[in-house]
Amino acid sequence: MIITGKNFTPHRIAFYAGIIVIWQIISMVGVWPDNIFPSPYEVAEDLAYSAADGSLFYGIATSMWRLSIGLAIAISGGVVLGIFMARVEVINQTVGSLVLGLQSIPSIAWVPLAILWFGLTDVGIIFVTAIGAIFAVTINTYTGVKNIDPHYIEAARNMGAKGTQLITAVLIPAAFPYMISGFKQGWAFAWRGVIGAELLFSFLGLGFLLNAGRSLNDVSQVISIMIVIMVIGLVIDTVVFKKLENKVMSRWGLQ
Amino acid sequence: MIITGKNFTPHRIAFYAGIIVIWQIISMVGVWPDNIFPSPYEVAEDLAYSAADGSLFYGIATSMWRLSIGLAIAISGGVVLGIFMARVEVINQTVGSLVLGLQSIPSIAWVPLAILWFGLTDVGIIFVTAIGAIFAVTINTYTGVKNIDPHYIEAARNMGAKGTQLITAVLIPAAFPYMISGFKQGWAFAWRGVIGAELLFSFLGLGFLLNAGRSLNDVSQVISIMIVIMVIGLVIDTVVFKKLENKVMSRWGLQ
Amino acid sequence: SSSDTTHENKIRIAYFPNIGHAIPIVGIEKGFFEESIGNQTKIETRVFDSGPQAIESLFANSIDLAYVGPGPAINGFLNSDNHNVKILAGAASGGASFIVHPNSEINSVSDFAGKKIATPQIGNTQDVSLRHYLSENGLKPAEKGGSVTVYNISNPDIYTLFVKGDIDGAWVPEPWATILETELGGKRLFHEEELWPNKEFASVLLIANVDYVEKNPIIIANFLRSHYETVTWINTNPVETRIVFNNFLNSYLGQSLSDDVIDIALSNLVITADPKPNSIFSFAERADALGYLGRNGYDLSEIFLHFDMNSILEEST
Amino acid sequence: MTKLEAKNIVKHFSHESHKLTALGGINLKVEAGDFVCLVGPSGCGKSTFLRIIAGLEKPDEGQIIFDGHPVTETSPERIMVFQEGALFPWLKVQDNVEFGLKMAGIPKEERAKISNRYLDMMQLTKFANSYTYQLSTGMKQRVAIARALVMDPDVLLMDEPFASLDAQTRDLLLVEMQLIWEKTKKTILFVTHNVAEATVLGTKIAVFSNRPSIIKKEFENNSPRPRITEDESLLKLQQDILAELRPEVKKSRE
Amino acid sequence: MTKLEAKNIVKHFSHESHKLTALGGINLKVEAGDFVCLVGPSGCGKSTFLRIIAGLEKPDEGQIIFDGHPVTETSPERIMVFQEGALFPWLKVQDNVEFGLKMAGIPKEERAKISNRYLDMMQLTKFANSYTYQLSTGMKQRVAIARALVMDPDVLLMDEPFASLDAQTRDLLLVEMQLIWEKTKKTILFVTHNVAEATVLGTKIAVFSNRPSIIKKEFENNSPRPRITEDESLLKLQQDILAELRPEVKKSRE
Ligand SMILES: Nc1ncnc2c1ncn2[C@@H]1O[C@H](COP(=O)(O)OP(=O)(O)OP(=O)(O)O)[C@@H](O)[C@H]1O
Ligand SMILES: Nc1ncnc2c1ncn2[C@@H]1O[C@H](COP(=O)(O)OP(=O)(O)OP(=O)(O)O)[C@@H](O)[C@H]1O
Ligand SMILES: [Mg+2]
Ligand SMILES: [Mg+2]
Repeated sequence: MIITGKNFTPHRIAFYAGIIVIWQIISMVGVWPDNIFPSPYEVAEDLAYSAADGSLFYGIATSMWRLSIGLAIAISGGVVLGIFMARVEVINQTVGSLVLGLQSIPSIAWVPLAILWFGLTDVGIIFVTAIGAIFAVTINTYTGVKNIDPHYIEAARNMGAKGTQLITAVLIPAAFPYMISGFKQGWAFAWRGVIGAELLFSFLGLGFLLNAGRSLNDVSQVISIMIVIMVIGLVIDTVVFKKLENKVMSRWGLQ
Repeated sequence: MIITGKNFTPHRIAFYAGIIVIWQIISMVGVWPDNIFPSPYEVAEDLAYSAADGSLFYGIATSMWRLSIGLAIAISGGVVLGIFMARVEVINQTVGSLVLGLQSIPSIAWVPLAILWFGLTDVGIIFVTAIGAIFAVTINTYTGVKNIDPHYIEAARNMGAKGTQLITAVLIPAAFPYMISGFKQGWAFAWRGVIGAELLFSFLGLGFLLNAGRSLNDVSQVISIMIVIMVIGLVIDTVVFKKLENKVMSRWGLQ
Repeated sequence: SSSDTTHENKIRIAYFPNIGHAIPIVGIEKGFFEESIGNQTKIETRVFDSGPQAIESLFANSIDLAYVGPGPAINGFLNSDNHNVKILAGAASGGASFIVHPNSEINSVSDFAGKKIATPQIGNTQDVSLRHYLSENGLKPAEKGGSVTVYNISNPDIYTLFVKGDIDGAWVPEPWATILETELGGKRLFHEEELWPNKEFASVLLIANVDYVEKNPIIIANFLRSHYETVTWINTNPVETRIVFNNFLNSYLGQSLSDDVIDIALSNLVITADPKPNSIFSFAERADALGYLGRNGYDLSEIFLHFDMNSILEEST
Repeated sequence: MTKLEAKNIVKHFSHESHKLTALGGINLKVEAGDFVCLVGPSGCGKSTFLRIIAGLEKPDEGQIIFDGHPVTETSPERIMVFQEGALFPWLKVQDNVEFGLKMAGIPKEERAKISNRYLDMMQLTKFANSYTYQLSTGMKQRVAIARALVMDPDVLLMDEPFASLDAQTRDLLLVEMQLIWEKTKKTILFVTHNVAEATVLGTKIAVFSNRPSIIKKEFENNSPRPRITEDESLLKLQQDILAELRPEVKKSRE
Repeated sequence: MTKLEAKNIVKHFSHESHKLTALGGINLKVEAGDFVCLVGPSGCGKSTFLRIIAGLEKPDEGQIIFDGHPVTETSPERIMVFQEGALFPWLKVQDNVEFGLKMAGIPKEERAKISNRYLDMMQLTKFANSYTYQLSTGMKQRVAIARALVMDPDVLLMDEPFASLDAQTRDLLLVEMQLIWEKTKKTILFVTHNVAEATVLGTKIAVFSNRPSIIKKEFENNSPRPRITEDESLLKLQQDILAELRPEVKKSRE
């Protein structure tokens, strides 16, 4: 993972440094008591501690691998479903509407069913993760495909593109700028789903660490894990999605 | 709320009827015991029961009003932020990246902070709701604005559009097809956020009813509330978002 | 925070919809608290289902009193600013059991190796007891490289796992222990109190925001008086207690438990205002040994709020 | 042999404030190997007519008979050069040109051989690796023409393909088009607003009336080839065509 | 009075496989009230040059002096008719035409009065309430022209505005353009690939060379107005211009 200088611009560094400084000042001024608003120093200490005993890295690794599988399922399923929803009205009316409905259900409500169907296994967590992410991918793919300039599709069909060819050679590349946005959101929601599921299943991973912090009313541990979650989210966004987005945008002449 | 015949096509009806039939068959075959996998009949009975005593409608009303406020905040904040992220790279690098990071945090992790900051109030629930939804709106607005044909912006600027005018007369309408998709997702995530928050705050609303069912292991109540949540999601999608989408799409000649 | 107006004429109490919380449930439902406090003071109640949430609410100044287990009570005391959260009284003792799944071969602690066991929440009373029990018997949980897999998962989810047969046993509070036993054929391996000296340990405590207590001594004194009186009432009216409890469940959750379950559950615990201090101190030692009380040592010498109810009541009359 | 026949093609469109009949019953017979140029006032329905022949739009009445069968869907037998290009922005110029060949499963090297020939003809070799947003309007139009020509279809439907080209480039392509047509004896329908261009290319020139449009008149054009824009011999025909056209445009003013 | 001066404008672009210098040092002086027509081979940089004057693109070297000040950004003083329309698909035709007026804060009724005049001129009155996808290509081009004309700018930059129009409609608009120019004494820069059109409209015709392009030659054109395409008196000038152009297109073939 190479983090180029471009990704961590002076602005960004200054911004985050500023947040930490303000945070430190607020905690020093003592607007809120320490137990509900720990200082950055305390949080950093907590972080160092869980890094030192390895539990942090083990938690990250566990969460990441669950996420990868859940996200892979969400992306492939979401792209296929999104395309079919956009192109086949019957699917839009039926399965599509169901996905949408399912999406309104908080992951927490899925947990009993996930336990019922998959038991206390990684599969259950992956299920909750995938279900949390698939909708964003589906709906962005759907929107992307629906908004393709109809002339592209006409031209392609006129030149003999059909079925799968039409999908892979036209629909996907034409909708790609929006699909990226779906992947990005899918990633964020999957990340969120995996943590949420781990928290409820209380079964290893970062979510488990978060739950432990909460159960013990240890706010600085809670915040330190939240920061880890955020930082991982940001790094992935910067090194994966921003790059992809910039590449596609410059091809389309949008930059 | 007028539900036109067009929205409830034979296909859709057949699809959902099919699901209910399959469900009934599974529950009759007895793969899972009744207490963890109730039949549709039991669920319907439960639904009728909570409708009869009014608790269902009170729950719906409570959740809906929290949702409206949370969603309004998420939409207005998300649109503004998304536009600025797309047009001002510094904001994208700083606040934008923060929103993205915040988005990876599951709502469940926000609850302790929401309680600490806002107490056991509607404000806390609305906070969790808005934070759950804002990202989808932001990122879709961002993508929509980034993907505007640059000629539109050039032409508008050439004709004297500047600042707010440029935003309201060009950026928003040009990005609108994608913003709808953001609103739609924002709605789903807000809906999910409000239920999740109610569930955790244990404080009126549909989420509370869900939790009540869960606390007593009354799976049929859990499922009946999940269905209510889904149905409301579907109805709103059909009567609000589908209509809006169709209107915009037909204006742009995409249908 | 936003929700507090003047406390003068208001007391905000939190408790759980569990049988161990019979005191506040009966006290509210039968109007005992209201009667004792008088109509100048409004009682507001919040029903939670987890200790940490109650503590957060105390911290956020959203409630004044809470009925919680010793785990949250200790964490609340240690983590609060200036030890602003303290124990005011006991509310129940006992009332947790180890239930074995009907298909599992667990007959004694020697069979625990390689098994999957659930407790409701990290750091809560049952969790600390289980982990302590394991280590006393030379066993370690899986995450520490041991052979016993411990799941921390909510009571309703434990029920589902029991139905599915995915776990071998669970250390749960009442009424879940009785539900698993009577509805799902679980086997009660032991009552937790059997493992404690004098066969007693605090399982529900009344904790308070110290600032509130200091500002409203009379309200608190009156409240405490009816807390004690309610204990007596419950212990002399078990059948009526069951009815009150079920009515409460019905109005709050829209559902109730069978009379049998409540009767058995109630008989498995002791409603008492005695906080059993020794059990709290040894509980803290166990929690600390598990790393639950932070890295900097702990000091519980101030955890009990000394509140002279009688002299205040005398003064006020 | 009749390659293509339009039988009483009618097409309505609805607008916000009114309905509009674009095509009011078009009848046209195209023999195999015909080079038919279509001229008519702006907005009369020329593009719509080509789209219907291509199978991209359904007529409200009438039908297109192609090789004896009614046209029901689009097909690479009738390749269209769109008036507004419709190039794929996600593909490089060369990949745009090769798109149809790829769909037909032609192997990479062969595709490259074919596309290079047409890129060269369109003076785009240097831009083979560019993306479409990097091209000028005229260059895009040439890519669109190349993309159609590589398909070597039975029938070519060209919708004002030279509109954005300068006179000189256009003259070069007029020569190329005639060569291609003579060599391959393709059937071509070619929409243009340039009457001179129509007379240089066409074996037949069909004049559209104003909306609801019909084909008002067809002209045969048997001048010897190769023809060029400056040919004096075409002047008379051009005058005749313009005389047919002028009242149509006037009518649309009223 | 010099309205506009291009001083040694150079513009490079980078492509996937090579760099390209579109403009190799353009020098051009435009007096107030000039009607300058720009002609040149496809892809030589005419659109790029107009975009630079409009302030939509920055030159790599040189600068545009407008009313004595260097151009740093775009402004409604120099209104551009884009070669590819750039109409707003979310607005009806009339709202598209009124866009700039609305930005300038002109009240609704007045906007309507102005836009109706130009919609009529462009024969689009019937389509005022249509959306742009409902228009033919030529109709869209006319909307784009109307949208620019309503702005009544100091300088009009028109990039092949008549490219998609049939000869008759074009003739009508050639007359209108001359009338507008004579009445308002606007300064106009007009790109076209139609040499006859250039000689009908222009007081001055500038011929672009092939890339990297410079202005190879400027022609003065003082024939009496109104001029029409068929004017015999313009033929000589047209021949001269074509003679300048021909080698440029040939060069680009090499
Ligand atoms: N954004 C861009 N990126 C890369 N190259 C570009 C870009 N815009 C223009 N060019 C190149 O600059 C050259 C000039 O383009 P321009 O559009 O100005 O030509 P033009 O004279 O208007 O041609 P036409 O008559 O075909 O419209 C072309 O070779 C084109 O490839
Ligand atoms: N999708 C559509 N919806 C509504 N009206 C349409 C649509 N497509 C075309 N029309 C109308 O049909 C008529 C003919 O359009 P068409 O594009 O075929 O004209 P054309 O002859 O190609 O014109 P041009 O020379 O300007 O390209 C026009 O009046 C146009 O407004
Ligand atoms: Mg057309
Ligand atoms: Mg150009």
